[in-house]
Amino acid sequence: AASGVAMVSAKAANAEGDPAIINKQEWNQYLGEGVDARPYGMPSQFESHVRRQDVPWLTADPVSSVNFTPLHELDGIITPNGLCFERHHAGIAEVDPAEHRLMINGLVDRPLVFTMEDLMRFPRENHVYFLECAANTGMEWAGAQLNGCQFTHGMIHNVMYTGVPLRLLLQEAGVKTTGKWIMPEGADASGMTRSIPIEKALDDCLVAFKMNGEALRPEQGYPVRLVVPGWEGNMWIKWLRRIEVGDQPWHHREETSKYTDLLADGQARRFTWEMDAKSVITSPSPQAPITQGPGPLVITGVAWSGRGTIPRVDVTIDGGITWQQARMSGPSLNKSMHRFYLDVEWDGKPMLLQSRAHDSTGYVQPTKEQLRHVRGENSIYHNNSIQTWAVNEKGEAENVEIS
Amino acid sequence: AASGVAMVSAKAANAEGDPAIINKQEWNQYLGEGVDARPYGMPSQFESHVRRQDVPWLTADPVSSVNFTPLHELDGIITPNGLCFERHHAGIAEVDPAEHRLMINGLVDRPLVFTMEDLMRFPRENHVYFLECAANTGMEWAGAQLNGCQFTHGMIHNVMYTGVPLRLLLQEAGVKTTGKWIMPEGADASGMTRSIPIEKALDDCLVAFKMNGEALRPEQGYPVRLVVPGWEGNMWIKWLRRIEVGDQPWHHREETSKYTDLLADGQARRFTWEMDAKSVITSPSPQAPITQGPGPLVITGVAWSGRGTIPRVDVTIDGGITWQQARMSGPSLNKSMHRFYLDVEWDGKPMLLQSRAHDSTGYVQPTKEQLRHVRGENSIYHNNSIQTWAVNEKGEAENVEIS
Amino acid sequence: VSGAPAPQTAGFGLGRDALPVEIAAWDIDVRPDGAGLPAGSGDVWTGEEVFVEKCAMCHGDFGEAVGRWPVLAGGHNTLSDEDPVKTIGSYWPYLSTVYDYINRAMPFGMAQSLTNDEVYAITAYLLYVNDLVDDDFELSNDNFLEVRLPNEPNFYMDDRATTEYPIFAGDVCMTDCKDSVTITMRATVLDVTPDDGSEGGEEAAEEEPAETEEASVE
Amino acid sequence: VSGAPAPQTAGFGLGRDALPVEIAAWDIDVRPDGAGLPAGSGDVWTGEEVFVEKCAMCHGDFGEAVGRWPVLAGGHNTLSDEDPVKTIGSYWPYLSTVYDYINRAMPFGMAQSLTNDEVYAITAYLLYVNDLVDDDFELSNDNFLEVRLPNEPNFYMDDRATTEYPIFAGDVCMTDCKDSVTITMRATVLDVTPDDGSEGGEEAAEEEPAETEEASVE
Ligand code: HEC
Ligand code: HEC
Ligand SMILES: [Ca+2]
Ligand SMILES: [Ca+2]
Ligand SMILES: [Ca+2]
Ligand SMILES: [Ca+2]
Ligand SMILES: [Ca+2]
Ligand SMILES: [Ca+2]
Ligand SMILES: [Co+2]
Ligand SMILES: [Co+2]
Repeated sequence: AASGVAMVSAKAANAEGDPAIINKQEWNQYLGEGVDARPYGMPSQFESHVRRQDVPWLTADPVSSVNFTPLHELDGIITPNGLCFERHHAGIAEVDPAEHRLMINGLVDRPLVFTMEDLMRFPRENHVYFLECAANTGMEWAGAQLNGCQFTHGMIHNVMYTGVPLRLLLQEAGVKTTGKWIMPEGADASGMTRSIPIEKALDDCLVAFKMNGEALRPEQGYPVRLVVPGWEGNMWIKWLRRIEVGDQPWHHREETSKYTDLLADGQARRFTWEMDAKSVITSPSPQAPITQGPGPLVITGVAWSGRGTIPRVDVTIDGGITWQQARMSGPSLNKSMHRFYLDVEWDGKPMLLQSRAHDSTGYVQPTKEQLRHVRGENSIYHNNSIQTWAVNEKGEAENVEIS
Repeated sequence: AASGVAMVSAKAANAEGDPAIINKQEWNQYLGEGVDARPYGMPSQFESHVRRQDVPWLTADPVSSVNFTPLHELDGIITPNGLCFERHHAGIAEVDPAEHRLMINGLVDRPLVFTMEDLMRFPRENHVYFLECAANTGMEWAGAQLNGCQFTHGMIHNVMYTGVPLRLLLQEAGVKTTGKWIMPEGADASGMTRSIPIEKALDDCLVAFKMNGEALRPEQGYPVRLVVPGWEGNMWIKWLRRIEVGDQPWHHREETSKYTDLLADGQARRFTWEMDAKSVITSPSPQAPITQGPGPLVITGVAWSGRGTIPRVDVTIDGGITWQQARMSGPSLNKSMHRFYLDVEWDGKPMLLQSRAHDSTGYVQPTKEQLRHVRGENSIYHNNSIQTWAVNEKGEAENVEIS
Repeated sequence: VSGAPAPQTAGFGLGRDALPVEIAAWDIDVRPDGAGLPAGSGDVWTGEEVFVEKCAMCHGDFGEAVGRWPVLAGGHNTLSDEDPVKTIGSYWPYLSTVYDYINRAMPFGMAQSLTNDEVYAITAYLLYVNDLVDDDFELSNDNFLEVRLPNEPNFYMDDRATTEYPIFAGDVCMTDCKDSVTITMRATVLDVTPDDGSEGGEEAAEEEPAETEEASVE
Repeated sequence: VSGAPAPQTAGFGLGRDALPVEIAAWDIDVRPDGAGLPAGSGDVWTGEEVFVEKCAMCHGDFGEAVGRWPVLAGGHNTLSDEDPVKTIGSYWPYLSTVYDYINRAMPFGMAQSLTNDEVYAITAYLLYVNDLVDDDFELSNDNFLEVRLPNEPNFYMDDRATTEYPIFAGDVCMTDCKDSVTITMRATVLDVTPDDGSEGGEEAAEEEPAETEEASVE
């Protein structure tokens, strides 16, 4: 092991010793900023590369576009608010909470208007849920394309929400027996709308005003958004200003032109709400290569399912010839991200890395091959297939497809 | 209920309707900023009052001082990184991770030096833990003093950490059988040190590099800090650069001059590491008055114990004549904050609010009276007594003591 | 000093009644069955005029799109092609969605600025450029339900529970699962990933990414 | 292509051996039993000279403190008073802590800039201003263990498990727990809370808060 130590150490010491130890650093001797300097703190200057990033060629304009969570730089299961990916259709609405209202109308006994203060007087709940855009990994249907899990899988975040069960607000207005659907609507300039069946609305949806403890961020719908656990992100209406109750769905633009799944035969699935079990290795990955050479290596990633928890993730380093069960770490919560690890000793040879999630319903994440067999290559949304990274001898990783 | 509705509504509509609804807002029509504008996001401009705040008269200089988490503005159990209270003894060390080393020396088979890259190759774990300063609520020993739970109870935060079990690092160096204590040391200009018994070091301590998913913040010890679950915050050495293993404790400044508990008879307890069960109502509270008048009211707060979970919190609104069991909400994790709620119908009369935590060992949070009876009024640290807020007819709350 | 448990069944008495004038201000949604359609009308020629003035700079005079802005016309019979073109004419199932969306969200940057008659006229014009009506067509709340879009029958309810879940379940192979593995496609060949320098992508755009539809990020 | 489960017992082979010169650079801690004390010495008069030059602007010429900076001397027999003064002389149990702390953390703003002899001399001076040695005293690694601080016997191990936990446990009262309640103290009377305007506290400082010891925020 003694020679191994020398090999794997990032910086071997010479006889005079490591200057980082022998020489005093500024921060060992001199005072830093005080407790009055940073009323709201930000990451270290040495972490400025950890940021949301957009892909300019994807859309005509950054104002109706998406950026991506830097999954390859994160660990655990919580996404910090500043790094939660953004997807908006008319830019970030900067809503003044004093001027914000939530209306409930349609098939209710009494149409109501709530202020933010009114909402804060209902009983609240706290839950950690992932939000994944249905288009996450959508650019990969036709083939391996974007080289980094931030881009292939970064339309997801995982947050603890505080909010009022939607059920309580609907009960307050009194849903008529004919009320079978709701249509939440946003206050931004896209006036975002979706149709949601009343069963889901009365089950686990939240009208949330806090994320990870503090107020929602403007990018995420401040002052109030809908939380639709396990269902595609577009339904989680941001800047929520109205909920209409109706007897039929609305078939609005985001559930017809968009967010319908075009199959190979030209037919299309609609109302594909649930997000199936999925996982991805976040490190090593194209943006997080192995820099330290052979020896101990932490393979890690995230897994989630819109239909429950993730009791198990399998990892292969040889492209699927052999699989090992990964170690799950951190709380296992319903419809939340899960973190997995596989601690290996890397021999320095090329690897083909994949992860495969099992959810609590018994569903197993499919291969791209399996999914394309059912859906073809034009489906855009709901690509939850197994991702492959090819790692070379230098530790560099690439997004590939394999046989 | 119809008249009640009119009474409790924040803004009753006049016949022409609420201008916030009738008139279009800017954000309903015009585009906001795009996905390229905010690589790292910040809270809404309307939330600028939610910030860490220091108490200038407490210390000679803000560089060795403390600021406080705005508990009254937070919900759920996660403290966002930008709002985690700060306590440092020589200011915020801005450590370059490339120049940072962790040394293990003393009673070990092989003294070792790790780079950050080395640490990232050990198996990792994820856990949510509260960190409370032993001095939290310390200014309240002699009597009700600071008017706001941010100041009375804000030396606490609750974060999901990712890190390497300290046990693995110590095993790597090989602790000699004579090794009974460790002394972690910080790289900042205070060279912070504490003595920790080897049993705790080998149990649940973590050498953590991530908080709430992203890199530690400089204020919290970037690039690496010690996590000492359930034990007083000062022991969670930030900017961790060295761990010495020894056969005896060091009795350094922060475990003699400070963080010892002076009792009424002039004797003092030392090594009072564990943080006992505690709770506080965060709203209503002096900084979070009731603004909406009588009617439904959410009473909420947080509770925690360094010795387990919090299965139960009781709340009184009449100063302890009658208690009700609060509703716990959110994951219940070992040595983590817990969130509780009591949803009441406020009649507009004055209230005396208190909360009382029970932990999983059967310990019940004591009154100030009970605690002073054992410890006197000079104990400074470890004041985990029941807090009282007096709420008047206008909904204003004040920090008081009661008979 | 008193307080009773909050009522859980009878409601909390929170919020206030929404006034009819307030509901009218916000309740603009339209459904396939015509629910929500306001009174009004507009013809193809008026629609063209408004469209050329307020929409064409992005969507093109005939809905063919400028640059990467959305295409609104054409694409018939491309849905099972390698690169389907999904437009109002080729893909959308219901005309009501056209009315509703333009009325709530367009023009981009000046939402909810059109009159009802303008929206009817633009909708008529978009039917026309999609070869679904003649140039003398006038659309109104009266004849709205008579217009059906051709692709309506090709949508069906999510059927993953029967078509996929039984396949994607069950025991998994853990060892000796394949004889060999080959790499069949590499992302770096395309080279469309933004640089770490953040401004990347220009070069990428030239490289013709495999999937450039705007829809791919919805 | 291969990879075995990581070894959990034999160690990971990570990190590298620390060199003696590196350990020497960082291993500066001192313990009550003298472990870690470097060779060196310094007398009271030298200590005064250094102290006045490098420390007195904050701690006062005789450790009495300037403004709100820490007091280093005095406070004898105040530990059971209403406002105890905790100093090296009145409270600290071990002299080694004085050496260790000054050596690692003082002067504030220029840590680890003192020579070993300077630290011995300052420590001797601080013993002197605390009336624990005469003015001709010289402290060195040889006689260090002979000096004991007076308050050492008054520290004992945390005993909450026996003195508190049995009391703070058991059944709790839920109804009719008291006959009446009175407010006995109000924070607003003191008025020492910073304003929401954030710069508050000046006014507060004048108000003499009940607990202004620097220690109160440690
Ligand atoms: C400045 C550019 C711009 C202008 C002007 C504009 N649009 Fe658009 N349009 C867009 C963008 C961008 C989208 C996609 C929005 C999104 O989904 O985020 C869009 C989407 C649409 C769609 C839906 C396309 C689909 O396939 O789902 C329709 C229909 C439409 N616009 C009609 C109009 C009409 C009618 C007008 C004028 C009254 C108009 N647009 C003016 C940029 C523009
Ligand atoms: C610029 C102001 C300043 C100067 C100069 C300074 N100190 Fe300090 N001293 C402090 C502060 C502030 C603290 C408390 C630090 C903390 O705990 O955060 C302190 C703490 C101490 C303590 C511990 C007090 C206690 O009760 O725990 C000792 C001993 C001490 N200083 C000695 C010295 C000596 C010796 C020097 C000179 C070599 C010196 N100081 C120079 C500001 C200063
Ligand atoms: Ca409607
Ligand atoms: Ca044209
Ligand atoms: Ca395609
Ligand atoms: Ca030592
Ligand atoms: Ca003086
Ligand atoms: Ca006192
Ligand atoms: Co879908
Ligand atoms: Co203690």
